Amino acid sequence: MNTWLQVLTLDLAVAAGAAVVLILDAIGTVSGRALGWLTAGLLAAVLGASFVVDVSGTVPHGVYVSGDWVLFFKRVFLIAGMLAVLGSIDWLAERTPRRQAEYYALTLFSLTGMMVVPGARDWVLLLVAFELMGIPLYVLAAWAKTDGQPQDEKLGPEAGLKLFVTGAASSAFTIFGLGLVIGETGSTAISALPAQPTQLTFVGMLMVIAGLGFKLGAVPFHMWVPDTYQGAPTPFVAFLSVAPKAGGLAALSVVTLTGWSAHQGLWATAIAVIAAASMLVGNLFALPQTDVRRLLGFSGVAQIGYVLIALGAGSQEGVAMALFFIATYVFTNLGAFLVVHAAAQASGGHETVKLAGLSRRTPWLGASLLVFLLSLAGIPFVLGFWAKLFVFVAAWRAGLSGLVVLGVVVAVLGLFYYLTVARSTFMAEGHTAEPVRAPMGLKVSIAVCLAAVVGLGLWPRPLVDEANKAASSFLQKR
Amino acid sequence: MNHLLATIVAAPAIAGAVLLVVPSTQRLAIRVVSLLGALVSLGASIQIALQYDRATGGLQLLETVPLVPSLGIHLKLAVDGWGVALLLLTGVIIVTGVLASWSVERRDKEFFLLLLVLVAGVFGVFVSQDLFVFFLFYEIAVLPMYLLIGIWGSSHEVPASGPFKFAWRRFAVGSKEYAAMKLTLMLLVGSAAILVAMFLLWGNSGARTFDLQVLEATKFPIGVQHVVFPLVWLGFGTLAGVFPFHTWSPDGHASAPTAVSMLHAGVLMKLGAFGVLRIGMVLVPDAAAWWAPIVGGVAVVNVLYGALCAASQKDLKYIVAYSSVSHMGVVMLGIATLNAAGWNGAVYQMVAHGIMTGLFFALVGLVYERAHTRAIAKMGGFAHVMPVVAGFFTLACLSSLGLPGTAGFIAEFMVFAGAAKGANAWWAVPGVLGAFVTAVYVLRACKAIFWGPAPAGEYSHLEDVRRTEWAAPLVLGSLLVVFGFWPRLLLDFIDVASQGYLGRLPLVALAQVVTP
Amino acid sequence: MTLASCLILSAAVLCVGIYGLLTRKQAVAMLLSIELMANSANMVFASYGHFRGGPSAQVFVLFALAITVAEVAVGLALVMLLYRRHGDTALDLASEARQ
Amino acid sequence: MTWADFDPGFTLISLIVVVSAFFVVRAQNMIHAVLWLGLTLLGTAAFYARLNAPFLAGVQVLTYVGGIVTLMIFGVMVTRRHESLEAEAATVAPERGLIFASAIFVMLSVVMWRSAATIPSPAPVASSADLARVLLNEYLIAFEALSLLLLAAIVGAVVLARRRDLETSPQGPVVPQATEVQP
Amino acid sequence: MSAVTLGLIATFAPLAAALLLWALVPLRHRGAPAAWVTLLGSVIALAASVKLVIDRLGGAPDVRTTIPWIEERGRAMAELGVQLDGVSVPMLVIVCLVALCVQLFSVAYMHDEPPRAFGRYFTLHALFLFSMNVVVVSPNLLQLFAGWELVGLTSYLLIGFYFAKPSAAQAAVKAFWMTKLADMGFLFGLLVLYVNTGGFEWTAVPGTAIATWVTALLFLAVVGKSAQFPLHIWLPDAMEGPTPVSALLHAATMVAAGVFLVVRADPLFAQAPATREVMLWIGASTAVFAAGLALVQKDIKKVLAFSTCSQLGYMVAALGAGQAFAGFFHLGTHAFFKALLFLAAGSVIHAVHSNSLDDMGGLRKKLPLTTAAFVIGALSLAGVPGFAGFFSKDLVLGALEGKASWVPWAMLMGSAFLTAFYMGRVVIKAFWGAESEKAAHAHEGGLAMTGPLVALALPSLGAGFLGGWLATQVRAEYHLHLGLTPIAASAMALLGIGAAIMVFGKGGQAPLVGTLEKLDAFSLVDKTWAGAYRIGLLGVSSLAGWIDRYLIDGLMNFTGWAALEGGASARKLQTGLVRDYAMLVVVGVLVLVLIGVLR
Repeated sequence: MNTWLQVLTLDLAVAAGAAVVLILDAIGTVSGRALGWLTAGLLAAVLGASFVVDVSGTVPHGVYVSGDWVLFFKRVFLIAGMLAVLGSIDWLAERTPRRQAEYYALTLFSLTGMMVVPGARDWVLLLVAFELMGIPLYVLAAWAKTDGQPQDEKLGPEAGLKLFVTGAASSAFTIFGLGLVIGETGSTAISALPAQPTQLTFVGMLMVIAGLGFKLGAVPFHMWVPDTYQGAPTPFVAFLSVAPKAGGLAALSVVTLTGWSAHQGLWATAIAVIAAASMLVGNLFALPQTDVRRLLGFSGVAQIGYVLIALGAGSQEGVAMALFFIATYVFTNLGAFLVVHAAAQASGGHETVKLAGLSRRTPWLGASLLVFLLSLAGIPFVLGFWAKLFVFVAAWRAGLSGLVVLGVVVAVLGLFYYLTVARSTFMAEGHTAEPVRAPMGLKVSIAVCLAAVVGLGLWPRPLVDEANKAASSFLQKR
Repeated sequence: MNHLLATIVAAPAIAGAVLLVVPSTQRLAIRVVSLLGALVSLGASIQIALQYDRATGGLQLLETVPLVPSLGIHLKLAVDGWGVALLLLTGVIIVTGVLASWSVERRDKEFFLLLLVLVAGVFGVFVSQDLFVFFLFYEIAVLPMYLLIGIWGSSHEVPASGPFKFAWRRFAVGSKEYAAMKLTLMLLVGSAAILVAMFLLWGNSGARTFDLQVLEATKFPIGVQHVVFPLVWLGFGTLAGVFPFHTWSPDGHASAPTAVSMLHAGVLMKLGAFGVLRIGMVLVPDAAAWWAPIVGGVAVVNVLYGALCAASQKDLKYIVAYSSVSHMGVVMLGIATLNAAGWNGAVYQMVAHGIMTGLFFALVGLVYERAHTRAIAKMGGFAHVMPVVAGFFTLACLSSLGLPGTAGFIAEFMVFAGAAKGANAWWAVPGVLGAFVTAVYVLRACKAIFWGPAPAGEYSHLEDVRRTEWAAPLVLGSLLVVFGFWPRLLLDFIDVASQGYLGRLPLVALAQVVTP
Repeated sequence: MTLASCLILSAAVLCVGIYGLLTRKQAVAMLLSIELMANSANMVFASYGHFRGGPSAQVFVLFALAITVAEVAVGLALVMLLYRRHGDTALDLASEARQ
Repeated sequence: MTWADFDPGFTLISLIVVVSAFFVVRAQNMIHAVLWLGLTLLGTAAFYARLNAPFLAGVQVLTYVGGIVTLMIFGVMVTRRHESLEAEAATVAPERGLIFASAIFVMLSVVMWRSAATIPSPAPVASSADLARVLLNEYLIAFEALSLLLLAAIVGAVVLARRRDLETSPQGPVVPQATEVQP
Repeated sequence: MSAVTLGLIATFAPLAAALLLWALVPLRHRGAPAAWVTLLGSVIALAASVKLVIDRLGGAPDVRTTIPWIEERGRAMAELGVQLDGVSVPMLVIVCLVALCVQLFSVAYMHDEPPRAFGRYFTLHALFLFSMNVVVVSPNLLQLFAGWELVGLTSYLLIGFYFAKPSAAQAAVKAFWMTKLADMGFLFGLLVLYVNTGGFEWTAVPGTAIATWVTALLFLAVVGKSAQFPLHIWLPDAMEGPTPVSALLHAATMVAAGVFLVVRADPLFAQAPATREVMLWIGASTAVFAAGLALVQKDIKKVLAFSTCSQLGYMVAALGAGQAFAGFFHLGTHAFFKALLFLAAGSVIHAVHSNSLDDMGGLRKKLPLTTAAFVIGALSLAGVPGFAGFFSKDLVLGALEGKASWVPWAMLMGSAFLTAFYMGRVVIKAFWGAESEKAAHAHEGGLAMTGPLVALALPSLGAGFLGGWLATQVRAEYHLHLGLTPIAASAMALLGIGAAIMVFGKGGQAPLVGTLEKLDAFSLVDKTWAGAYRIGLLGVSSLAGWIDRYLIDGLMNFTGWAALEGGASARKLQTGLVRDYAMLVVVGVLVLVLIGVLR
């Protein structure tokens, strides 16, 4: 049995990293781009350590349970964080050179919170970790005080504020709901549940789910998504659009499947409603978008709908497939945002039309974007297809055929707008044939995403196995 | 166990991968690599035809690799008689298609790459014996079309009119982007239907497997069958141009570049019909028998309506495109007859139409490339300057109208005979009428383009067929005649497969067939 | 004083907060509303702590208080940022991003 | 529930809390609104005390009334535009707020009444020592995480609120540029 | 060599020639060598078929060999093969002989053409002979159909030989469409036969009802191919093709294929008296109708074309009367003399470079041989006793004796008079009278032209005496007898000639010419078909095209439009106002709480 320090090694390392970054910046030892590389290196090292250090175990009082489940998520977070940091380095160094350390530190703080979430088995720890994940995001969303065009200048604070207001309101509801749940059960253990839960318990539970829905960007808590994506720095959005969603998924899984699995009828209904609404609204609203970030935002809303289908299945397979989905989503969406970022830096805007001719300017970037879009659309032989497929299979097996059919149908809408972007990238002639010169960090980051999407798309087995392992460990130890 | 089937699928894919590393300035190398990939596939398909034991029939050359065993997905490759015929068709079309696109200049590397990917998908569909892999390959075959049309296609004007005029502004109707988007979306709506049907089959198979043979052995509840069949029919049927889901086809084919039209009308549309036959008819035979009258009724509409629409077109490519709609109606009609003559005819028509329409599009492409117009009204007397094109075009026209001695006749005749023998003998009447209307419009087009006084002005120096351009007319034209005179070359394969699968149909359906 | 009455009191405060959230135009006022909502949640904990016993509920209030403080701090910073960009704190100003 | 159950203290606290909360969201002057909030929070502290949670009451007074209200006043002062103080605090679409708020209130209170009305007698209350013990045992990790949370919040708030945050690179001020591409 | 081998040689020698020419482009483009290849093919075919005749005279039996062609469930659904019997062998000789003559004639006639066109011409000729022989030797109706269509194809290509001329192009397409329209009948007939008997044999006995259906449908094809009223309109237009083509295809062989079909399928037709009744009437009326139109044509080829229609009417009437042999015999003699007439006409046209009778006159001095050939053909056509046409026409008329109250008989008698009358007109206008301007420089063509004339003149004179042999071949009764019909027919022929000399010898006009001309100019039948095509087919197709583009595709566009508009209007919900976003959060909570409450 490991001590709790050992169990939390990775999390502590990341938290310490945040402190180190701040200190190094303060004493001026390391600054500028080097901080970014340092952070990325740190995350890479922690990621590497996750394969070496044995962190499995349970903390005294059972507030934290570590195992394959937690490891899966931690790795996802670390990868997302690392790629996002890599993608941010040059943007930060050029746009906000005096606030670089804080950016990395806040990212690391948020990551620490995320990494704690999946293992938390106590409401208090879960809440604190969840908020630790969330609060830095408010700040980071408002980071772009002066980004690019003058009209975008006001979007920075707006992005942060919108995220903050919906977030704070949601967390107020969450805490209120938690009050009811904890009060009724008399314990802060998530798995604790009275033998005969009162209706109040259920209501509280649903309020908690509402709060988690906000972080996932699920309908109807999704309204911040497009606006924040538009206003926040794109490399950060790449992070925001994937990692906290994985965190939300982890939290939602923990909340629903430990102790509450007996009351699946309750939360599964809620999740099904949210999932259906998300798929429908996300796809429909994405149709008329002209800004790629907003478009990807709504598409993300829709994607979360698909994840929720799997979770709504409530089975081990469903959880595994949700994990698989979210992992693929990390690579895909992160990659897509980073390519958009690179292109927008070169062409001065994030509108779809500004992507015109990207594939001619820099073929590999155009091709990557296409691959990411196809993956998002769920086209065979790229990763996203397997994700959608597995999710559908799991849901179908669990009897959610209606949701599957809905998902299949609205996916066609999705195809339309993904193809619209692809059309702009590939078919439209751009104003210039000048190649898009992506900085090193961005290149590495996009390349990793591309390799993952294509590689795992051709051979998804390893990831499937990992997801299955994680899900089974989770459900056994819940 | 040899790996012929794996070879045939992998060859284009590998050639595509090689293309990735060929610098785009090496234009000849790009073409040669593509051609090699295509040739290997063609060679493999011929070798498959030689190795396939026609006396035994059934699935042969089996190869299996587990892909996702937990879901019952295996990469199971094998080929039946139908598959052999269609593999040959695909091999021929891709080789000629590559040669016909020798002159593509803009972004040629990507073009050939996508073409090869597409064709790998097509091959994959014909040899997959796992429903899931079947579907995967199907998607691969369908998707590159979007870029192929969207980038290398051509646009034209379609005046806004009619009750839905207001919707015109949203879409640049007639533009290549519009065509590409419409095609992709409609086909993927179809795919969505197929996906649902696939799940239904998988979920109800008991064994939770996608293995086609296991699924064949499963007796699905009739309720499930009645949901699956229409989904399969309309899902795959969209690609086969089933009325009223055919409207992607005229715009798509008209906008697509030559080789893409060749492949799409020549091979891809067959995937749709093949899907209806192989999945719909074979896996859910009871519902198929029940639905057959509807399928046939719609097919009849296709035949006649497609022909009439073609007769009203003024754009050469549209004529050919609508003729595809009409001819695919013949295929669907054959499928709906539920007897050997009809099924043989249907598959034979797939091949015949594939070759014929490939030839058509190759020639239309040649004409378009030189004359820079597809408006029939602007052409005339081209036979004086391009006699070879004129000759082969006439040949394609003749096959199209089902003249004996061409492959088209054999196919259409078998289908009509099957229809006449089947439960709804009247299907043959509109079928034959459609063939007559075809005679009217193809010959009119042929006359308008090639006959008449020698062209003056800009058209007086149009070049005839040159170098690699010879391949498509020569190969495809000869095949049309060879298969017209000696149908057994293919029928031996097709018939043995039809015999095997026909036994699965419920006796009620068979009893309706008049046996002489 | 019963548990139900305490809870209903909390619910009332929550709903007054909701009302403020939905009707206030001013960013700081909205923060105040959120504050009310957060406070109502703490009241629920305290009520249960009283009626059901055990330290958990009270501990939770402490955590919730700290979280609220953190949120308010960030929120106020954001409001100030808004003010600096727009010269005003009317929330409706932050509606540039939509399409 | 009978008159015997009537609890004047609780009733008074409730009235104070609800009425002052109402003024928080209705007050036309932002300073007044913040002050009303202070009253609400004080009322809440009284509520805690009434619920035998003196420690909580203390913390409430210290952090909320002392901390948050001060912070809020500070915020209002910093961001206020003197000429339009009244108009800024105006409310919009009150009927919408009323409908949603009351809908939630009705539903919650119905459920609360149904589920919790039967619980009459208070259970023994935990002491401050108990609180301290669990805080450093079961909730140790959460406690540590909380410290990180606060640190993050402080860093974030400082970064955001830093005035005259001139964005300069070592070479000088950065002009927003359309492209970072070197030709 | 076995009979089958000979039959195959006769069939495939021309195909080999055609393929050779098709594949060896330089050879074809050289021109003259192409002609020799084709001629070689035809000579081989003719030799083989003559050998067959000789074998048959030596008592060789009928042979029939087939191989599977199309298969179904492991069985042959359709077969290909060769059937050599009393019908096919004589027909083979006729076809090969006429074809060879015509090809030989063409070598001279077409020598002005550029080499490429010349080569193409002979390639098509070779292809034609192959197709026709496929028809002749076919052992079943399906193969016959295949050959039938191929013949139609060659006809189409040869009519359109001068494709630069819009009228020729139009005529070619028209011919194809009309025959194709009629051929649908053939196809339906085949299908009905197949469904009811499981095969395509003309020996099948499907019962009267089915047989009537089948034969009626087959007859539809005959009407088209053999240019019977009302589908005859393509034949006059087909004269746009080179004259030797008219001689071969549109007089001697291809158009006669319809008659050949009925002769072949006689066992089936015998089971369908109703069909025969119809044939009788259609044949008789076509004979009269076309003869009337022949009277007023100014184009020498069109006279002959309508005359062909008319004579085919005779044959069809005879078949309708149940005398297949009579029709067949007339087919044989007609093939010779009509080919002769056309070639002679070609010789004239070649000499004066005009088709119009008005440009001719007094040619007998310039073109003595041609004149002789033409007169022989004309007399034979008119049915003057002793000439080949007399015997066969007599047989046809005899077959009609007493049928349908003698009315068809009377019609054909009248038509016989007309025939003699209009042929007299042509002969007088072209060869007698004053020499026209264009005739001044006329001269006979070379041996290649005159040779075939002689070769065809001989059978035109004497083929009538082969009737007895032919009858034994098809096991029909044939005796010459002196009775009402032969006397009346001879009288009609002589009267017609006399009347022609009386009227036209002085440069007069025939009675009723005005009416007929008006009728011809008006050409009601032609206009009706044109109207049906324009309004019926093109109208409906335009409508279909419009529906497809603007209704069906419009509906698809509308669907897309609706989705996009839906998205665009939904987008207005995204107000950008934080308050509204918060409200949605509240709504979400409300919905979820409601789920809890309702539980």
